Amino acid sequence: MDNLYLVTRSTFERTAWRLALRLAQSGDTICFIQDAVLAVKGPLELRDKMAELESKGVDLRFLAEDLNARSLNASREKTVDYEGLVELIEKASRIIT
Amino acid sequence: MDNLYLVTRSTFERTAWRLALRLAQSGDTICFIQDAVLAVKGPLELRDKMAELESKGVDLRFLAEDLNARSLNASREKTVDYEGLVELIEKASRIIT
Amino acid sequence: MSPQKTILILLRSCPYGMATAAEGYRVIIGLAGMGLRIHAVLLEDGVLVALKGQNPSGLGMHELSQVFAKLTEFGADLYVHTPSVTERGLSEAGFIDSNLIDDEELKDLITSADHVITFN
Amino acid sequence: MSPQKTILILLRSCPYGMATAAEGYRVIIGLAGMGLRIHAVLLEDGVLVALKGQNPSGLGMHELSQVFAKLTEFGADLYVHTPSVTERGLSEAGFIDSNLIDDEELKDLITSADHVITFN
Amino acid sequence: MLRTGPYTSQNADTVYNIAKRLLSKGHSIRIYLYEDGVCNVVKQIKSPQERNIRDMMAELVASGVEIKACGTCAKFRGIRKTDIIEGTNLAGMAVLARFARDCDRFLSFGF
Amino acid sequence: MLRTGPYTSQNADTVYNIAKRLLSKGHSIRIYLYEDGVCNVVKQIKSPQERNIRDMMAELVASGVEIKACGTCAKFRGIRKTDIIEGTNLAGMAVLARFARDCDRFLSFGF
Repeated sequence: MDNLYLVTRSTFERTAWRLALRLAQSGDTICFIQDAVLAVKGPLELRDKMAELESKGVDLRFLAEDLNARSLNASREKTVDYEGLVELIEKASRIIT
Repeated sequence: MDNLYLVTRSTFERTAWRLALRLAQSGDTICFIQDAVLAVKGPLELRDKMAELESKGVDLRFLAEDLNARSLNASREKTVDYEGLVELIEKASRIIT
Repeated sequence: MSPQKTILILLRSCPYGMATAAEGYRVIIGLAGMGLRIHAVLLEDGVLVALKGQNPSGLGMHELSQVFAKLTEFGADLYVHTPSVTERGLSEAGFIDSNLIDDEELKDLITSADHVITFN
Repeated sequence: MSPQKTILILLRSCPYGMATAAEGYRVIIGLAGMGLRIHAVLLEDGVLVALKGQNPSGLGMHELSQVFAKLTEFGADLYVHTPSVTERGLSEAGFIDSNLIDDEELKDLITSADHVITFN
Repeated sequence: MLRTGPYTSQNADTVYNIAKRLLSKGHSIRIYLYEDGVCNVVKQIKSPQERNIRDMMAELVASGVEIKACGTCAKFRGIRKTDIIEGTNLAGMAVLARFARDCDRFLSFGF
Repeated sequence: MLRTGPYTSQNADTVYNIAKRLLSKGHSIRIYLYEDGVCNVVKQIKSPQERNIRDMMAELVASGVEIKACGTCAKFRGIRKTDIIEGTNLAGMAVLARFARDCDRFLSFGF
């Protein structure tokens, strides 16, 4: 894996997620943590872009502990727990928040 | 004047301005202060809505000291300094941030 | 003694990422306990506070939907802004008991309040 | 001693509303002064830092564009992300001297960096 | 009500600038410091070559502004009653309720 | 690098949770506290009925994590070197530079 993008703030209240989606390339991973796990719900523009990025080979992940806290869920294969997040950090060349 | 809406955060980085524009009615004032003075530059969706609100009788204002700090400017009649902001506060029935 | 005032509290933040929802709760019950009339509105990301099934044990934090569900016991009224719910692809069915309001009803709550306190 | 590392610093915030730009500056010159190779990129609202004519005296704060203009004296390279400039309806003409970069050049800067430090 | 701390956010400056103008027009002002807001009145703040937020708050107190800081918020941030400037106190929700009951306009500054 | 304070934001918790797992896999960890981040290691933090962020940071220190807090940021927030927990120190940019030079991965948590 090349770069790991960590998005932390609500995808509805902030626009910080746009940078990750703008820069991520094939081989990169975007992991949504904290309030950014709201990304499973949108906004619509984000959901469209997520589908597009996945087809280009960008991996999308959501932190399980933060999803559970907020009563949200993602498909099993896109969910990582803290152990999985730490593996993403180990594998990444660099981390961009 | 009825309600005074104060928007403080960047209109590009946050979406908090949407609430003020959604709720403001004829007679209300929306004043953009701090980083929210970026509203003079957009985003486009905000600029469209601002024009629409003005035609409905909502007053829009930008704080001079915060514009000057950031090298931005608004038309003279839409600019208020701290003295003007304090007058808006005095005249308002209630203030919503 | 001055007549009872009505305070509208707008809670606009997603729980847990910031302490805003938890700290807003303290103000709601604190002011309600002191005899002020409190209307608490969950809107924008704040509607997440009302979603049942939250489990923040993995974060070492306290669950919030259950404490908000008991707001009425403290004399505060709880409202959820339905447009915010819909915009987030959620359904009121999974929410704790509350009064559902739209934009017009929210405007009425604002107009009937003496003060508006925002937690964002 | 380990070979010189390259640090990419992304500054994403509007000046003055938060201390982020000013605090980012301290890290840029601090790390550059300690011999690290620093690429500092102003992007998103961070491009406002590079706008000439700022006058924060009414806020009691220090002007930032002039201190950022002197970054090269500390050995740091300054870049401005032009798509962010355009999106904000600004023009590079009013900006302090800097290297203008687009998305592809920004991606290259990321790839060539050992670490990325974000100020947002 | 001010919910953010010194320097990190411009809110404390905005509150100061508004309060000064309101004072000069004869209004009386109360400030309730909540969450990080309690950090604005910490005695030990030192700000070489910068505006001093503690002094700005002290100036408001000297002008008759009543400033109270949430005691619980202070505790969670390691601030004791001896750590805050003279003329201010730690206080609970009863004081915020009094402020809300007595005032004509209520402004809240958060994140 | 952690730029936010305790309780207000989840960042300190995220840092703690990631650090614990990295430690158990044998990694060595350094944390630089910047801006409000310095408030996470204030000795006097008391958090009845809540997780104690100071204790979480102390636990990391006891596990061998090197935690340094920006001295200038501390000064602007009224925090003295005697106010922070044992095993941590106030430090300048030279230490952040050493951390950045020595580490394999750098994570920054801000606003």
